[in-house]
This record gives sequence, C-alpha cells and structure tokens, in this order.
Amino acid sequence: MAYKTRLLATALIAVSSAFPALADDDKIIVGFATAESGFMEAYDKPAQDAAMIRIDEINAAGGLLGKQIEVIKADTKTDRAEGAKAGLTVIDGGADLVVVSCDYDFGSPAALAAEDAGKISFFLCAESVKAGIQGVGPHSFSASVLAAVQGATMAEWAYNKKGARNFYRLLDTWTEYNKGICDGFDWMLPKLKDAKLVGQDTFKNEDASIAAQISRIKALPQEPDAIMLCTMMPGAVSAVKQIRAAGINAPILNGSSMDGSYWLSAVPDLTNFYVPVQGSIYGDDPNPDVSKFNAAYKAKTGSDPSSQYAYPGYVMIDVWAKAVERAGTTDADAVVAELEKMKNEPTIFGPRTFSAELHHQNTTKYEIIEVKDGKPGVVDSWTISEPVPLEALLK
Amino acid sequence: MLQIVFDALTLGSLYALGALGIALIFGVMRLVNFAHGDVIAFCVFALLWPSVDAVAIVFAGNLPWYLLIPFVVLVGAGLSVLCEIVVFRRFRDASPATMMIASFALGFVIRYFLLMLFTSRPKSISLLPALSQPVEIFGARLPLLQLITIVTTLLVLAGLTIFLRRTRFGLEMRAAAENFAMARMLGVRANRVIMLAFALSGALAGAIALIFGSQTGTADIQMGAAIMLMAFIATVIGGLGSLGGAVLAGFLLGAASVVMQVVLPVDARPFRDAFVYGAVILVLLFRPQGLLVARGTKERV
Amino acid sequence: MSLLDVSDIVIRYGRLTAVRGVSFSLNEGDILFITGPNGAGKSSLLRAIAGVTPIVGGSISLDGKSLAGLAPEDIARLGLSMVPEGRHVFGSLSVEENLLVGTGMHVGKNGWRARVASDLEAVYDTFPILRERRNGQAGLLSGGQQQMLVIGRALMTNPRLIAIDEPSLGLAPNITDQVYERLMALRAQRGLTLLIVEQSSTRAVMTGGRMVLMRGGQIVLEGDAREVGTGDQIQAAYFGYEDH
Amino acid sequence: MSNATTVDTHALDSDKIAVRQPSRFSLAGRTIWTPLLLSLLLVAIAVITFMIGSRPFNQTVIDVFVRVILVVGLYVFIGNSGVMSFGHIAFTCLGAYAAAWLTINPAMKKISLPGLPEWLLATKLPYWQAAVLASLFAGVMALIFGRVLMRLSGIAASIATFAVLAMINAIYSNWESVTGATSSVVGIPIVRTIWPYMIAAVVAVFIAWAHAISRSGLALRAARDEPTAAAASGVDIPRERLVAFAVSGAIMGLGGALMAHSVGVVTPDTFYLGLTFTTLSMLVVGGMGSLSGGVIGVVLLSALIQALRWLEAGVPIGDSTFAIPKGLQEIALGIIMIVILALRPTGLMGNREVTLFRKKTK
Repeated sequence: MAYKTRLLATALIAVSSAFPALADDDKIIVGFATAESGFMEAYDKPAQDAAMIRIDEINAAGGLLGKQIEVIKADTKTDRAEGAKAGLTVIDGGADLVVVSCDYDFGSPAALAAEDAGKISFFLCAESVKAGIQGVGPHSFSASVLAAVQGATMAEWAYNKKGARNFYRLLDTWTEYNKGICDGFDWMLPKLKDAKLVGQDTFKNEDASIAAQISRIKALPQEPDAIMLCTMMPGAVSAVKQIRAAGINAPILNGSSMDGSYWLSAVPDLTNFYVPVQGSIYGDDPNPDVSKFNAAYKAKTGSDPSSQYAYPGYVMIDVWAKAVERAGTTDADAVVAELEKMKNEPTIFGPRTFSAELHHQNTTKYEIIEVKDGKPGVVDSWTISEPVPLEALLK
Repeated sequence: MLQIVFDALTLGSLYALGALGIALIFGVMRLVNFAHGDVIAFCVFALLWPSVDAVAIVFAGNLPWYLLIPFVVLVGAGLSVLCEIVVFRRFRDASPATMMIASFALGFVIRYFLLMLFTSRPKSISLLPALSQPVEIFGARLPLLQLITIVTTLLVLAGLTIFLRRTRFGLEMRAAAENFAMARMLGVRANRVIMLAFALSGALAGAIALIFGSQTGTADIQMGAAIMLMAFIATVIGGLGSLGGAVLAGFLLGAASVVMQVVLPVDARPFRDAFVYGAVILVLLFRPQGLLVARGTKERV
Repeated sequence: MSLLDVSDIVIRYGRLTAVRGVSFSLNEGDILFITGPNGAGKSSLLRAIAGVTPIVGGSISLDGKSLAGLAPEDIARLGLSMVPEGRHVFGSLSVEENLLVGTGMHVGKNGWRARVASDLEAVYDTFPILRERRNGQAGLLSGGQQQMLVIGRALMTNPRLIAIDEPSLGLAPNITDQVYERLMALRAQRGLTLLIVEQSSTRAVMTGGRMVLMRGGQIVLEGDAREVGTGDQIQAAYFGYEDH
Repeated sequence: MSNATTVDTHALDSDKIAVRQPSRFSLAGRTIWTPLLLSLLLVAIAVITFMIGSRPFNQTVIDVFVRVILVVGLYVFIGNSGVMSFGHIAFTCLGAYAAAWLTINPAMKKISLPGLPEWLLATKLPYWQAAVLASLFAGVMALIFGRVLMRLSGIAASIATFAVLAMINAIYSNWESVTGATSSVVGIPIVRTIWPYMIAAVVAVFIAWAHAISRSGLALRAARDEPTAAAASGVDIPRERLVAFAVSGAIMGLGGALMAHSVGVVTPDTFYLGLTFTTLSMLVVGGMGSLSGGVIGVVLLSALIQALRWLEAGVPIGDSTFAIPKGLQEIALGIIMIVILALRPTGLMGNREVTLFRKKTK
C-alpha cells in the first residue's frame, strides 16, 4: 500500500528520470534541480555536463568516502515555482548536495528549499552576491565568480594595459548580473588615478534599437578610450553590432557572459573587444589542464564548451568533494565548515576562497580574451589589486 | 537633432510595420493576433538549420539578398496563412476574448516548437552584413541599416497604400475591414480576403524579421514579443481598424521612446517605459477611440 | 417555376424563436412586401434568405437551387442582392468605390470591364447625385443619398432579386417617394424582382404588388397589397386582435 | 426585431430576473450551492494532497490554489464586466511586494531595501496579517487606478489596464531602494503547509460569489449583457465597474502575497506577461462568464499540465517507458487549449455555474 501511494505520488509530481531513492548509506546523492527545458537550459546544461565529468572522475577513482556518487535530477522548467518543486523533489530523493540553476533568480527557490531542509546548495554559475549566505543562507554557495569582479578586472586591466583614461559606461538594466558588472566597474574606477567617466547611459536588453544611446556616445567631444558594456545575451550582440555599425571603434569591455565564438558571426570582423574568462575554450589557455578538460568535455558531449560557463560546474563538484573528503562525512554543517576553511584552494580554473562571510569569489585570476578580426584568443591574465569589499557588493 | 529624428524614425519604423500587421488582421476579423510576434521570430529562425548547438548553422541565410528577401517574406506569409487555415478559421464566430486567447495559445505553440528545434540559446546570424557600414547624410553619420530601415518602411507603406487604393483586392479588403458582413453580402469572398490579410500581415512580419535580424544579428525566440507589444498598443491608440492610425501611432511611440531616452536624466532613464506607458494612458483617456477613428468600425470587444 | 421559394422556415436565437414556419414564393419580376410590427421576424427572415442568419428548419431555394449551407457571398453570386436595414455604406470609401465593391463577382467573365463600366453609367443615370459625388467620401452623404447609394451598389452586382430591408427608415417622405420611384423604374426596365420589408403597409398599398403581414414570427395575412392592405382586417392582424 | 442580433443567450438568464428585485435572501439561498460546491472541490484536493504527503506534490497543489485565487480575482472584474483586462497581475505584484515589505526580517530589510519608510523597516508581521494588509493595499491601489481607467470601455480599457501593468513593472524593476529593482527580494518567510492557501482560495471564491449577487454585481452583469438597457435603467456603469475592479484588485493582491510566501522570493518579472496570459487562459478556457468556469479552468488545466509533465518524464508501460520528447509538453498544452476553445468558444463551463439544482441555472 505504501509503495502504491508513493508510486502514485511520484507519478503525479512527475519527477524526472530518477525515482526517489531511499536514503541509502551505500552511496552519496547529488541532486540537480536545474533547468532541462526553457531558456535557462542553455546555461545550466553545459555546467551540469562539466559537473558530471568531475563526478565520473571521482567515481572512477573509487568514489567519495568510498561510496559511489549517484545523481538525481528534477527539471525547473526555467520557472521559479517549478524550481521550488524541483528542489523539494531532489531533497525527497535524498540528495546530500542540491545543485541549483545558474541564475540566482531561477535557482533561489530550490536553494531556499534546500536551506530549509538543512542541505548544502550550490548555484551552478550564479554571479550575484545573493547566491550564497546573503540571499539564501549559511549552507548556500556559488561555484562562479562575482560579476563585480569582472567589471573591476576589466576596468583595471584596460587602465594598465590599454592606457584607457576616459571611460564610458553603458548599462542594460535587465538583470542583476549586468548591474553587478557595472557596480564592480564603479568601485574600481575612483581607485585609478586620472581615470574618469565621460558619460553613461542605460538601455533595456529587449530594446529594438539603441540608436538614441549610440547618438549620445557620438555626441561626445571625443570617442572614449573604452566603453564598459554591462549587458548579456541576447541584447549584447545587438548592442555591439549597433555600436560598431555606427562607426564607434573604441575598445568594448564586457563581463564573462559574452565569452564564446558562437555569436561572432553576427558582427563580422569584430575587433577591439575584451572579455574576462576563468579558462579559455579556444585551446590556448596557459594552463594545460584546461585544454585537457576541454577534450574530456568534447568526448562527453560531442563538442567543445561553447563558453567559459561550463567550468564552474566542474569546480563545484571539485571543491565540494574535497570538503566532504576532509570532513569525512556529507553532513551539511561539517562540509560547510571545511568549505569555509578554503583559502586560495587551487582548482583547474583558478584559486577558490570561501569564508564565513562570503560563499562566493570576490577576487580571482582572470584570463583576458581579446577578439581581433573576428578571432578570439587569450592575450593576458589579470588579478585585481584588491578584492571587491562586501560593502561595494551590497550597496 | 537630425540624429534624433533618424533614431526616432528607425524605432518607429519597426513599430509601425508591426502595428500594420496587427491592424490588417484586426480589420477583417476583429482578432488581436498575439501570435504575430512569434511569426516574426519564426521568420528569423527559418534562415537557420535546426540544431541544438550554440553555433548557428546558417541555411537559407546564405542566400544572396535578392533571394533572401523574398524567401523570408514568403515564409512569413506562408506561416501566417497556415495559422489562419488551421486555427483561426475555426474561430470566426467566437468572441474577441476567445480569439485572443486562441492566438496566444498558437503563439505559445510556435515558440515552443522553435525552442524544441533550436533550444532557447539566442543564435547569432550575420544577415546582410553589407548594411552594417556607416554612411554620412546631411552631416549625420548613420549606420546604413538605419537608413535602409526607414526607406524600406516608407516603401512598404507606399506599396501597401497603392495596393489598397488601386487594386480590386485592396478595395475588397478596405470594404471588408469596415463592414465585413456587408461586404460578404456584396459577393466579397470572406475566406479569400481574410487569407490575403493574413498573408500581408505575415509578409510584414517577414520584413520586420529581416530588419530586426540584420540590426541585432541575433535570432532569439523571444525577439518578436517586445515589438508585438508596442505594435499592439500602437494599433489601439491609432484607432482600431484604421491602418493609417496604426502607422502614425507606431511612429509616435518610437519617437516618444527615443525622445524620453534623450531628455530624461540618467537616473530616470531606466523608468523610460513607465513614462511611455503613462503617455499611452493619457492618449487613451483623451481619445478612447484612437487617434484616427475608422468610420463605421463597431467595437465588439 | 418561381424564382425564390421559401418553405416553412424556422429561425431561433438561443431559446427565442424569431420565425416559426414561414413560407412564400416569388416569381421573376414580382414585387413582394413583407410588413408587420417591430419584432415580427421580418428582418430575421430577410437575413436568413441572404445567408447571414442560419435557419433551424425549412428550406430556401433560388431558381430551384437550394441555398442551404451557402455563405452570404455565394448567395450574392447566385443573383440575390441584399440591402440590409440601416444602409451600411462603407463610410471611408468613396462613392464610386462603394459601387465597385460588389462587382468582384464579374471579374474574369467575358468583357467584364466594359460591363462594369456600363453598369456604373446606368447607376449614375438612375441616381445622378451619385455621379456628382462619385469621388466624395460615402460617409459624408445624406441619408437619402446613402439609401440611393446602397441600392445602386446592390444593382452593380447585376442581381435577379433585390431584397431591401426598410428602405424608408429614417428618410423624409418626399425622399422615400424618390427612392420608390427609382425602384419601380428599375423593375420596369430590368425585370428586377423585389422583396421589400417595411413596417407599415402604406408603401405597399401605394406601390401595389403582393404583400404578406407577419406577426410573432408567422405570416398572419397575405394577398394583393391594395386588397388586404387597408381596412379593419389589416388593423386586426397588425395589432393581433384576433387569435390564430 | 431590430436588435435581433443582441437577443442572445443571456437575454433571460437569472441575473436579469434578479435585477428585477427578488428578495436578496432568496437569491443568496438559491446560488449558495455554487461557492459551496467549489469550496468542497478545493477542500477535497487539499485533503487528498495532505494524505499523499509528498512535498513536491504539496507544492504543486499550493500553486494550484494560488492560481485559483488569481483567476477568481480576474473573474470578479472580467467575468462580471465583460471587459478584458491585461493589467490585473499588476495588483498581484503590488500584493506580493507589500507582503515582502511586511514580513522580511527588519535587519535584512535595512540592508536590501533601505528606501522603505522607517516604520515599515521596523515592522515584522505574521504572514497572514501581512497577506490581509497586502490585499487591502492592492485593493486601494486598484481603486485609485480604477477611478481613472473605468471611464474607458472595450479594448481601450484593456490596453489601458495593460499600460498600468507595464508602468508598475517598469517602476518595480528599477526602484532600487524600495523594491530591489530586478533583483530578487529574499527573506520572505516560506509557508509550506497547504491549509492557508486552501482557506484563502475558499475565501476568494466566497468573496467573488458575494460580489456577484450584490446589487453592484447584478447591475454590472446586466450592463455587460445589455449595456443600453442597463444605462437606461439608471445603472452607473463606470461606478459598478470600479467596485468590481477594486474587489478583484484586492483578491489579486491576496494571491500575490501568498505567491510570495509559497516560493520565498519575489522579482518583478514574475508578475508580467507570462503570469498574465497563464491566468487569462485558465479563465477563458474554463469559461469567463462564470465563477465555476474560473475555478474549474484552473483545476483542469493544472491537472492537464501535470499529466503532460508526467508523460514527459516517462511512464512505465510493462518493461519499457513511454515518454514524450522534452518541450512537447508546452506544445501539446497549446494545442489542447486551442481545441477546447474551438469546440467550446465560451469555455468549458460557458456561462453556467455548478449547482445542485440544475433548473435554477441554464
């Protein structure tokens, strides 16, 4: 009877793939409450594939604490209410680690459900400071780097390496991520001697045309030395294309979300365009392990990563597994304590630090990708001179 | 100053073409077609080969322009007519609310169909790259595309006007838009006129797809939605059933948006849309029937 | 064989029955008035004949061909032109454009261009005011002019039968006289068959022809207009003094 | 006969007879079965869910109850007035944020929403008190907007309501210090038991019913079916519409507050076109002319969605699993909606209400 009821319940809730496994001492369960459909799928899938690579590696090497890692999944359908359900589903399935969607807004309902149940949650690649203690609770982490670090990195690098002094700031008010990049830029700019903001404007990602914003840049007495463009796909491509079509050739600085060559065909022969990345997908990363990972990724999915956003998934399982190993248990509080002890913990994709105040990266080493004549490649690497302080992040 | 005029005209052109596509169908069957935005998106995706990879596999997009343009326009017209035959024909006698929800459901189907074939990741395409060059005109430096957008829109408007004023089809459509039942009693074939309206509307969606696609360089399943909304509003404040009103209101909305972007201080600029929509409410309060009222149009919503 | 045969038709709106079992027939060149008080079902009857309102019982045939299931435009193409109540000119179209809307059915036939041009001339000859205003907006015409326009427009389809709903509604008596005068002249010239709905029988009596009187969705009186259209009998029938 | 076209199914329905003043009490007695039966349905769903005891399913049903509230809210205005509104989700947004303001821990509020007035920053209420206040706030805002908008009718009114939604969305998406702009507002206490949602849904159903049989509701429906006659007999249409607008705004606000507590985060884009169309579709598919239509539309469409998800996830048939491809669920949902509307243009329920005595309704 109990079995029947459970079967009925399972049928009704439509758990994807796995039937809820009973709490089983022989294995450790990682639950993915991520988007398998809807628009977040495009962002969650690569990171999740990367996470699976690390899980397979661990299992092949004998498992974690001598147990195999098993994976269960529930689809959030890129919907917040569904996200909460997906979170509850994997928790009911016995997940020791709840992995949630890449974006804070879409991942938080599941993360809050995990926090409620006293489980560790990890955002696949969210870059808002809220993806962690500040927006979920003490058991929540993000595997990526704060958006503000990206803006700050680009500002400082362009100042030092490109001699940029006159900056222009163009913000797409669509998401917190975009604002985060510009926040980091705003924090860094006053620290750069002689650097100044010659103008700023906003637009909306879905704007059919940003002609008015571009006219404002062109009305400046002289073209700025660099344009800090805080935006993301799909509007970003349109913005870059329109800026170049209007004959503005100043360097354009961006966040990591513009990494990838898949969109470059839209702006033929794009030049003077820069993005910070955690690792290069173009096969030219100074760290050979990155290229090795790329090969493993290709073997698993059939293609190279399309952007750097696959990498945090790998990092996530990597640091979590290390913490579990050190704690000797999957108990949430013990693992959190081990994670918070990590200071510049080396990973393939740069060092990671967690503390009792911040479960996110407020500084890291970034590779700088330059797009030149339509070809992207690593040109430099940069670490900001000081971490972005919590006050600047919470402003 | 001249720059602002051009910017306003560029944005207004897109809205005007969109509004026309909605007004044409509204005129003949009192249907507010919420699927219009998805038809626009479909036209852009028709250039790509279905694939779930991040990199777009360009298919028809590589055609030379003299084939590309008719291709996209025909795809739009074809899909639109298909919608009419398969779906809307069954809703001739339904209430406007029912038709509206049906059109929304249809748009939903088209959107998720695209999503299944192409995933949700926006795809980049280089459409008519030659147009991304700047040109000098009256001392203002403009992207060639901006100029072409405006000229195209004016040509489309002129062409449509001639079509409606000088041809028998046009005459029947105008009569049907004004009083559909009466036109039928005079032997005007309902199905043909409605199909023609859908074909024209779809062709306009194709035109928007081309302009928008070459402007943004992106194919995104959501891309039609923003234009569709503005176009819908333009259709209403222009005076439902009035094609001229729809075009006028489309340009006005474009102008309002650009002017607000220019005059508002930087802190208030994110609130631009709130001001634009506030203006829409004001216009509606003072001219509830729209700017240009089509005589004899009976409201049935 | 008669041109129009209406046999035992029933029309319902929801649970409300508007016409219950009406039959009549009309020969080529005939003139028939349908009269009766408001709500008698006259307009419904006319709309059913034109294919606008569906019938739930009975049959209608034109020239021996059943009209069941035909769309209004198909019926118009068979030669039945309907002039509904309230005139319905296409206000934003010009007068001439209004006249041309109904000529689509001739397109492609042998020599149709010349035919349309001569039809147009004929209408202008019948209603000279329309020629004067040919390029003006139809919505700006006076009521009488609009009535002439819709009749002219109906003629442009080259119909065998014209069905007119209340041609005198809202018109001054002398204008109505003019309209009727033209209609009678057309009937004489072209052998046109006329089906006219009017509330009162006055016109029918003045003009002559056959007349039926409807009340409560049924025909309560029929005969030659000049015979039955006057006197106590029609009074009683009109106001329903006697029970049927 | 001249208005034969407008003599349609509504011509003689019970509403009109009611307007001719029967006793209010007998009307209530005659129609009370509708809210009772609908509530019974909701209670039954809640009890079954409780007995199954699955947390994800519990969450699913909570969602259904929230939607019931929203769709009932829509019905109060759209159903009774016949005016399509694309803007009601604006009041859901107002309600959700108001609930957030009232329930978030003051310490957290000071950091994330520093622009709130001092007294609000210091307030922390239990969720049910907050929900009542949020609902009142949304109702008052609806009253204010309604005073301006209700002068309009037809599609102009529809667009104006949409403009209100777009305005509120633009403001809430950018007012950094008060709404947190586009970022999620967090720290809203999450309520995961099903009973408060069920109670709120039942309350919404009864409010809608009480409004429908009130003098104002009856007059409004008379005006919907025969505007000329109603205006001639002294019905002040804008005023009756305003009453319905405010009542429905308050119900939408209640729904918004509960929505906030069901997920624990609010963002402005939750309360925009997606939710607008989902709820409108449920109302129209159910039958926008009746309260039962709204409730049954939500329950049936939600069940359909769940069934399709279940198929998408795979159903074991014998030894093999049958599953429809990913993404097909939405396509199927759209097609099914179109088919339902094509077959039943006035929705599943048409203009009828569920009741025990079939004679009393048609």
